[in-house]
Amino acid sequence: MVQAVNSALDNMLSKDEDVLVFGEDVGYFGGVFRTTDGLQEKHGAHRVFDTPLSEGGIAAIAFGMGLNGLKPVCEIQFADYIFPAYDQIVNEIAKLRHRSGGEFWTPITIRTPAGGGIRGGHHHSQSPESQFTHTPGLKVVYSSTPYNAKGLLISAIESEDPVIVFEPKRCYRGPFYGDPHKVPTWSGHPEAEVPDVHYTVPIGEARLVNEGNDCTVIAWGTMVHVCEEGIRQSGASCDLIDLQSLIPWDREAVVRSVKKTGRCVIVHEAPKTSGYGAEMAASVQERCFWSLEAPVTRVTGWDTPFPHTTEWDYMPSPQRIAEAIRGALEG
Amino acid sequence: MVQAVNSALDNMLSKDEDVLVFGEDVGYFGGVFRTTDGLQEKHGAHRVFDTPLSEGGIAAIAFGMGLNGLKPVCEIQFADYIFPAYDQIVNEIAKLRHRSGGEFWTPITIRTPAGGGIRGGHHHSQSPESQFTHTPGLKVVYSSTPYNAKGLLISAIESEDPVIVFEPKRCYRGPFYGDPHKVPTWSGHPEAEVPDVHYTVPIGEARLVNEGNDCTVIAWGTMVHVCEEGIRQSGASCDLIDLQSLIPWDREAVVRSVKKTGRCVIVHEAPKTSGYGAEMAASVQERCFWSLEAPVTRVTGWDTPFPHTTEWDYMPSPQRIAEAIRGALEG
Amino acid sequence: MNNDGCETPIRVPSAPFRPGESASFEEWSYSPSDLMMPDPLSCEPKDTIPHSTGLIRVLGDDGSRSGDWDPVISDSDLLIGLEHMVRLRIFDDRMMKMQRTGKLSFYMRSLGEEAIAIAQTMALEKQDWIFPTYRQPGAQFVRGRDMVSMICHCIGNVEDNVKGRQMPVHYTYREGRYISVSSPVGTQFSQAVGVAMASAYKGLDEVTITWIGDGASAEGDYHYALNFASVFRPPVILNVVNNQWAISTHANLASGSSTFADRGLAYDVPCLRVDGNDFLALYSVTKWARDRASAGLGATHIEVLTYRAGAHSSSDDPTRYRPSDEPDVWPGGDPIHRLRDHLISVGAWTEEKHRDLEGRIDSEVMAAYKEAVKFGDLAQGPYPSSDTIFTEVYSDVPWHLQEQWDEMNRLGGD
Amino acid sequence: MNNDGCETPIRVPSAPFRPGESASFEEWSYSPSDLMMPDPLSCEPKDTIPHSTGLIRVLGDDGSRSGDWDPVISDSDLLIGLEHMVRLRIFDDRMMKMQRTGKLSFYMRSLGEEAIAIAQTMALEKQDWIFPTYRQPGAQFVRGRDMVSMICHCIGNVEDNVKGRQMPVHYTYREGRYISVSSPVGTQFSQAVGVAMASAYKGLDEVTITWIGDGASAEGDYHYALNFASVFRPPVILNVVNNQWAISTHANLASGSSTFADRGLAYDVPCLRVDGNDFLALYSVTKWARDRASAGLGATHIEVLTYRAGAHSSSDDPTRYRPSDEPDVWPGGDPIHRLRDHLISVGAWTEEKHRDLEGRIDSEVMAAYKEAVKFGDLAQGPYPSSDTIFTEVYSDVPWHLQEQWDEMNRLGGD
Ligand SMILES: Cc1ncc(C[n+]2csc(CCOP(=O)(O)OP(=O)(O)O)c2C)c(N)n1
Ligand SMILES: Cc1ncc(C[n+]2csc(CCOP(=O)(O)OP(=O)(O)O)c2C)c(N)n1
Ligand SMILES: [Mg+2]
Ligand SMILES: [Mg+2]
Repeated sequence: MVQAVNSALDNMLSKDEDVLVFGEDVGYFGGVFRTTDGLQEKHGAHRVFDTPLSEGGIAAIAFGMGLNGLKPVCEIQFADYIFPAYDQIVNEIAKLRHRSGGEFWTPITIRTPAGGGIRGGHHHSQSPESQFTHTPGLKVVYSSTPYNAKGLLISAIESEDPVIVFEPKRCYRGPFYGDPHKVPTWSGHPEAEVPDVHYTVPIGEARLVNEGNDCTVIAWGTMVHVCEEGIRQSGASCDLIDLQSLIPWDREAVVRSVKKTGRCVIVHEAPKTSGYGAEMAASVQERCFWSLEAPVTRVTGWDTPFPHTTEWDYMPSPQRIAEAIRGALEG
Repeated sequence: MVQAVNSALDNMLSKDEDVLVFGEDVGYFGGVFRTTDGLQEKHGAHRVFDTPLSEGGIAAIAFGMGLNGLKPVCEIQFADYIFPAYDQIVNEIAKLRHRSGGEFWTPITIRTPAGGGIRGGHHHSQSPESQFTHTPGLKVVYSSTPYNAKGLLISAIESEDPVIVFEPKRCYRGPFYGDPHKVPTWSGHPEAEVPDVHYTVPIGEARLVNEGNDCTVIAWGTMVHVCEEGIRQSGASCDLIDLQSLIPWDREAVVRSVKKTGRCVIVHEAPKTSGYGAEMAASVQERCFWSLEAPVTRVTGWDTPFPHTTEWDYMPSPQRIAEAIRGALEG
Repeated sequence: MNNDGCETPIRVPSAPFRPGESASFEEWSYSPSDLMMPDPLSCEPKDTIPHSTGLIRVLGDDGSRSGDWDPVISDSDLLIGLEHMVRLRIFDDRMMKMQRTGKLSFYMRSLGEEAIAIAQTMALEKQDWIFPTYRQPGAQFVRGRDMVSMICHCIGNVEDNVKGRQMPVHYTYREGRYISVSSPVGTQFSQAVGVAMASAYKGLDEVTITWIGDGASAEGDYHYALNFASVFRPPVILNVVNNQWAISTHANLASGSSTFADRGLAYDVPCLRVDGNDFLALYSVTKWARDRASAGLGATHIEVLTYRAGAHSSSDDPTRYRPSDEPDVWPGGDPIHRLRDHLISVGAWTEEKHRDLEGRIDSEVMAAYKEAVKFGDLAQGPYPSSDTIFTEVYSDVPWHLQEQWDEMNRLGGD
Repeated sequence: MNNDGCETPIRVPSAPFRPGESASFEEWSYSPSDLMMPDPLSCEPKDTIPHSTGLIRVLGDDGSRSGDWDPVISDSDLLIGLEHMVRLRIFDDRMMKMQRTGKLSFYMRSLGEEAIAIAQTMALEKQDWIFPTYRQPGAQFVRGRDMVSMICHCIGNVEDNVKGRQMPVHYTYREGRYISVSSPVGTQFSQAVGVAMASAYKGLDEVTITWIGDGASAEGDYHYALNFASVFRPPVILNVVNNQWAISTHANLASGSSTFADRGLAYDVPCLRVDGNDFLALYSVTKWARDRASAGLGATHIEVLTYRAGAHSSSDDPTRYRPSDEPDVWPGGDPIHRLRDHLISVGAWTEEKHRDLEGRIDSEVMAAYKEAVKFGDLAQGPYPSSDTIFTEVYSDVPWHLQEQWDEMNRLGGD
C-alpha cells in the first residue's frame, strides 16, 4: 500500500507539473511511513520537500498554492496531528469557492495516515474522519487496499475540490483481519495488484467486497478487512460494502443493499458518538425504514481516548462484528 | 439571556476565588455581546481580563490554569472562531485526565455564542456542536433560555470535567420563533425568570418544553423556540424535548418519549451530514426501533456554508418543521 | 477601578487611556531624515534594526517631503492616490449611513487608514496579488473596480458577486487579483505565503502583499507566515497594520513588545516600521519590499503604524472603552489631509480643487449607490436567489446537495 | 541530486550534510569568558542581545570552569547531577534493548541531551512545576521518582501509572510536579504559561519550566506561549531545545534564522543561548531565570544548543538522512564526559569511581527492570485491565460509557 501511494504521487508528479508534494519529513527522507520515498530524488527538491513542523502552516501554504494555480498534495504525518490545521481546513479551504462567489478555489489534497492497531496510544491512532464530514466544501475519502489507495489518491489530486485522504496506516504493509498475532502482507491479495500507470477510483463510489443476502455490513479503512473476518465468524451471508468515499457517499450501493437484506451493521474505529457511523445509521433508516427488519447497529471504538496496551479491547474485533451481525439477524 | 449569563459568572466569581473569566474583549469592555459587562469593575482585572486575539492561546492557558487548581471560564467570541483552539481542546483538554492516569485534570469551561439568525454569514453563524460531541472527555451543553443559560453555565463551572457551553446568540435578547420580522424580548417568557442567586441546571438532563402524543421533537439552542412554532403550525400534539446537554444526553427522557409517540423529528441549525442530529437519529432508532412507526427524520441547516442574505432559506423554519412532523405522522 | 494589574497578583496590562481620562501622546520625535534607505538588493535583515524601531516617514509635520525614503512618484500619481483616498472616505460614509437605515447588515470603515492599501497597491505591479483583510478595500479602486459592483456586494442584492454568502465588506475581485476577504482574522497572512510560493515555483514576477491587524498578529497564522517565509523566501510583503486597537483591546494587550516590526528580525526577514498615515512613506517602503521580492530575496515585514480613527464596525461604540478625544490627539494626523496639504504646498493642488473633488466624488458615490440599489438591497430585496446556497460549494453539485436543493425548492424557497 | 534550492525556482533549504558526505563543523569559538552575567533583577530584555546570539558556557574545552556564569554549586551536588546523567544513559540503553525484544512498543532516548532536564531541574525549587516533552525524563530522577515505576510505565504492565493509555516515555509523576507528557508537540509550551499564570494569581512562589524542540517551535503554540508570557509576565522558563534535528528535518528547515534564542527579544522577554552539553552553564542560566521569575519579572526564553546524538526514536534510522559521523564531529561534546572530566580535573572524582558508578547503576537498572517485569510487560502481559479504558475519561462514568463498558465485559474483555 505504501508503494501504491508512492506510485500515485509519482504518476501525478510526472503527469502534471503543477503537482507539488510536501510535509513533515516527506522530502529528503521520504516520509516516516516511506510513502514519498525516492520522489524528491526523482522530481527535485522544488517539487517534493520538507516543511517546518507546523500543520497549520502546511495547510495554509497549500491553500495559497492551490488558489494560485497549483495542485499541492500535502501530508499530515498522523491524522492525530491534523487539528492544528483544523481552522485552515474547515473555515478556509472548505469555503473558499463558495465564499468568493466562485472567483477563487483551492483544489488541494491532504493525505494523512489514520487509525489504530500499531500500538500508537492516544495520539497515533485516531481516525478523525467524522470531524471532516460535517464540513461542506470538503470531499473525504478513506482507502483500504493498495488498489484503492492509489486510485482514490489520483482522483483526489485531479479533483477540482479540496479532498482529505485518510490512509489506514495499519494496512500500509498488509491487510489486518483483526488478529494482532498474524501479520499477513499484501502479496497475493486481489486488491494488491496495482498497475504502474495512472488510473482512478472515482470519488463517490463504494466497493462491494462481498455479496450476501442476510445483512449489509458497511465499513471503511482497516475495518473492511476486519469485517471480512467478522462476517466469516458470524456464519451469515452478507453484503460487505467498503464505502471508500465518505463525502459524497454512494447512496445507490448502500440503499440497494439494505433494501435487499433488510439489516445493516456499520463498523468503524472512531468513537461511537457522532462518528460517521451515526450519519450512516441515520441515513440508512431514513432511506430504508420500510425495508428494515432490525435496527441499524454500530460496532465502533468506544467513547474514550484510544488506549495503548489494551488497543485490541478498543478496536472493533471480528467477534464483536460477528455478534452484531447475529444480533441483526435475530432482529 | 445576556444578563443570565452575566449573573452566573458574577455568582461564581463571588462564590469561588479560583474562578477567572477571560477572553477577547471580555475585560474592560464587557464582551462584544455584553455578557461580562461590569464584571471586571466588580471583581478586578486580575480575575476578569482581556487576552490577546488568540483562541489557541486562550484555550492553552485555560488548560494550564485548570491543571494548577483554578476554574477558568474563557470565552471564544464566536463559535466560528473556536477552531484555532481545536487541537488544544480535542487533543489536550479532553484527554488530560485519562492520559495521566488520573494524576492531572483541567476542569475548565469554554463559553461561546453560536448559531445563526443575526445576518452573520459564513463565519458568525456556525453551530459546531457536533464537532465536539465526537471527543470523549468533553461535556457539551447548549442553552436556549435565560433560565438554562445560567443554570447550565454554573453546572459547567462547577463540573470537574471540561465543558463546552454553546449559547444561542440569536436568543441573547429574546426568543426566536422563526419569523425574522418579529423581534420579541424575553420579558414575560416563563423561562426568563432568573433567580439572582446560585442555582444549577444539571448536565445530562433534558427539558420537556411541550407535551403531546403524536410525535417527539428533539432540538437545542435557538431551534427549541422555532420548534414550538413549527409544532403549532403542524397542528399535531408533540413532545418537545430541549436536549440542553448533548454530552451526556438524557437517554431516559428521549427514549421514554419516542416509545410513547412512535415518531421522532430532530431539528438543528448545523449542516445535516454528521450533525449531532445524526447521532440522535442513530441512537433513537437503535433504542426505540420496535416502537417506531416512521423513520426518524432530521430538519437541519443544509450541507453548505451558512449564507448571509438568504439565511432564512438556510435555517430550519417553522414551515419545514411542521412539514416534517406531518411527514412523520403519515409514516 | 484601576485595572492596571500592577497591584494585582497577576499582571494584566491596560490601555493607556480609558473613558473619563483625557488622552495625550507625546509629540512625535520621528522625522523624515531619521532613517537611511538601505539598498534593497544588498540589504541584510540586520541592517534594518533601526528601521524596525524607528519610524519611516517622508511627509514631515509641516507637509514637506524629504529624506532618504522620498520616492520617485509624479504629482499626477499622487493626485490619483489622493482622489482614491477621498473616494474611499466618502464611500465609507455613505455606506455607514445606509447601514443605519438597514440597507446593509453591517459595515466597517477604513477611517484614518485610507492611505495604506491605496499607496501600497499603487506601488505594486498589475500582476501582483492583493490578499486583504476587511480594512483594505481601497486597493480595489486602484485596481479599477467598479463602485457599483462594490456596493451591490455590500447591500447584498442580486448583483452581489459574493452572491449574498458573506457579510458586507467581504469583497472578492478576481480581475484585479484582489483575493476574497474572509472573516477569521489572520488566516490570509499564512495563505499569502503559499500564493507567493506558487508564483516563485512558476518563475513568474508576481509579488503577493498581505496585511494582518495588531490584534490578529497573536494568532498562530502570524507565526506560520513569518516562519515559512523565512524558510522558503517567497516574494511576499507581510504588513502588520498596528492601528492600536483590536475592537476594545489595546495593542498593549496584543503583545508585550514595543514594536511589531522587529518581530520579523528573529525570522531573518528585513523589518520596516512606517508611518501609516504618510502616503509617500507607504509607497516608498512597498516599492523597496517589492524590489527585494522580485529579485528573489524573499519577504519584507512591515509594521504600518496608524490609528483606527473610527469605530471597529457598525456594531461597535468606541466611547465605551477609549476617550472620545483619543483619535484627535493622536499625533499621526489624517492621511488625506497630510497628502492634500503637501500637494497644496508644492502648488499641485488647491483647497478649492479639493472641495470640488469632494463634491464630484460625493456625486459619483451617490450615483453609484442609486445605480446599485436598482438591483435591490438588504432591506427590500431582491436578494440573490436561494439557489446560490447550493452552487459553488463544490465544483459540481453532489447528490446530497441536489437532494436538499430540491427539498428547499419543493418547500418554497424562492 | 543536490536538493539545495538555489538552482530551483522556489528556494528549498537543505541540511548541511547528507549521507555520503562527511560532516564537519568549525571548532567553537565560544568561550566561558565571552558573556557577562547581567543582574537578573535589573536586566532588561535588550541587555540580553549578546546572550541570544552568543553561547553561554562555563565548562571550557579543557574541562575547566570559569566566567561570569560559573554558578555556586557544590561538588557533591555536581556528583549527584553526574550520577543522574549516567543513570539516565544506562536506563535508556536498557530500555532500548528491551524495545528490540518487544518488551516495549517504542522508545525514545535522551542520548547527548542528558544534562538538560537534570541540571535545569536541580536549579529549581521543589515546588516548581516541570512541564516536559518526551526528552526530559531525567527530571524525574532529580525529583526522586522510583525507577521501577518508570519502567512499569514503559513496558505497559499492570503497575503503569498511565494505565496503558499512552505510549512509553509519556510519563506522569504528580508527586514530583512533573506534568504528564503528551504526544502532540508544542502544546505544553503554551499550557505552561497558564500553569504559571495560576501560580502568580495565587501569589505562590512557584515557577514553571517547559521545553519545546527546534522542530516544534514552528507550531502556533510557540507563538502563543511567548506572546501570552510577554503580556502577562508569569513566572515561566521557556526553553527551545535546539538539538538540530526534528526526525529527519534539519533545523535549517525549522526556521530561517540563525538562532532560536533571539526570537524572544521581539516579545520583550530576555533571551539566553546556552551550551546544552554544559551542566554548569545550564544550571546557571536556569537559576538566573528562576530568580527573575520568582521576583515577578516574568519569563526567560532560553535556547539550549545541543545535538540529538541518537536516533529520533526506536522507529527511526538516522543514517538515512545524515552522515553517520555527524554526532561525533559535532563540537559540543558529550555532556556526561564533560562534567566527569571537569570533576576529575578538580580532584573530586576519578576514572575508577566513574567506572564503579556505571557498574553500580547498571546493576540498579537491571534490578529495577527485573522488579518491574514481575508486574508484566508488553510482550507477555499482564496489561492494565481493559476496564482502564473507561475510567478517568470523566470524573465520573457517564451512562453512555457505562453502557459500552458493560458491553465490552459481556463480550469478554478481561
Ligand atoms: C479568529 C477570529 N477571532 C475573532 C474574531 C472577531 N474579531 C473580528 S475583528 C477583531 C479585532 C481585530 O483587530 P485587529 O487585528 O487589530 O484588526 P483591526 O480591526 O484593528 O483592523 C476580532 C476580535 C475573528 N474575526 N476571527
Ligand atoms: C503536532 C505534531 N506533529 C507531528 C508530530 C510527529 N513528530 C513527533 S516528534 C517530531 C519531531 C520533533 O522534533 P523537535 O521538536 O525538534 O524535537 P526533538 O525530537 O528533536 O527532541 C515529529 C514531527 C507530533 N508528535 N505532533
Ligand atoms: Mg487593530
Ligand atoms: Mg529537535
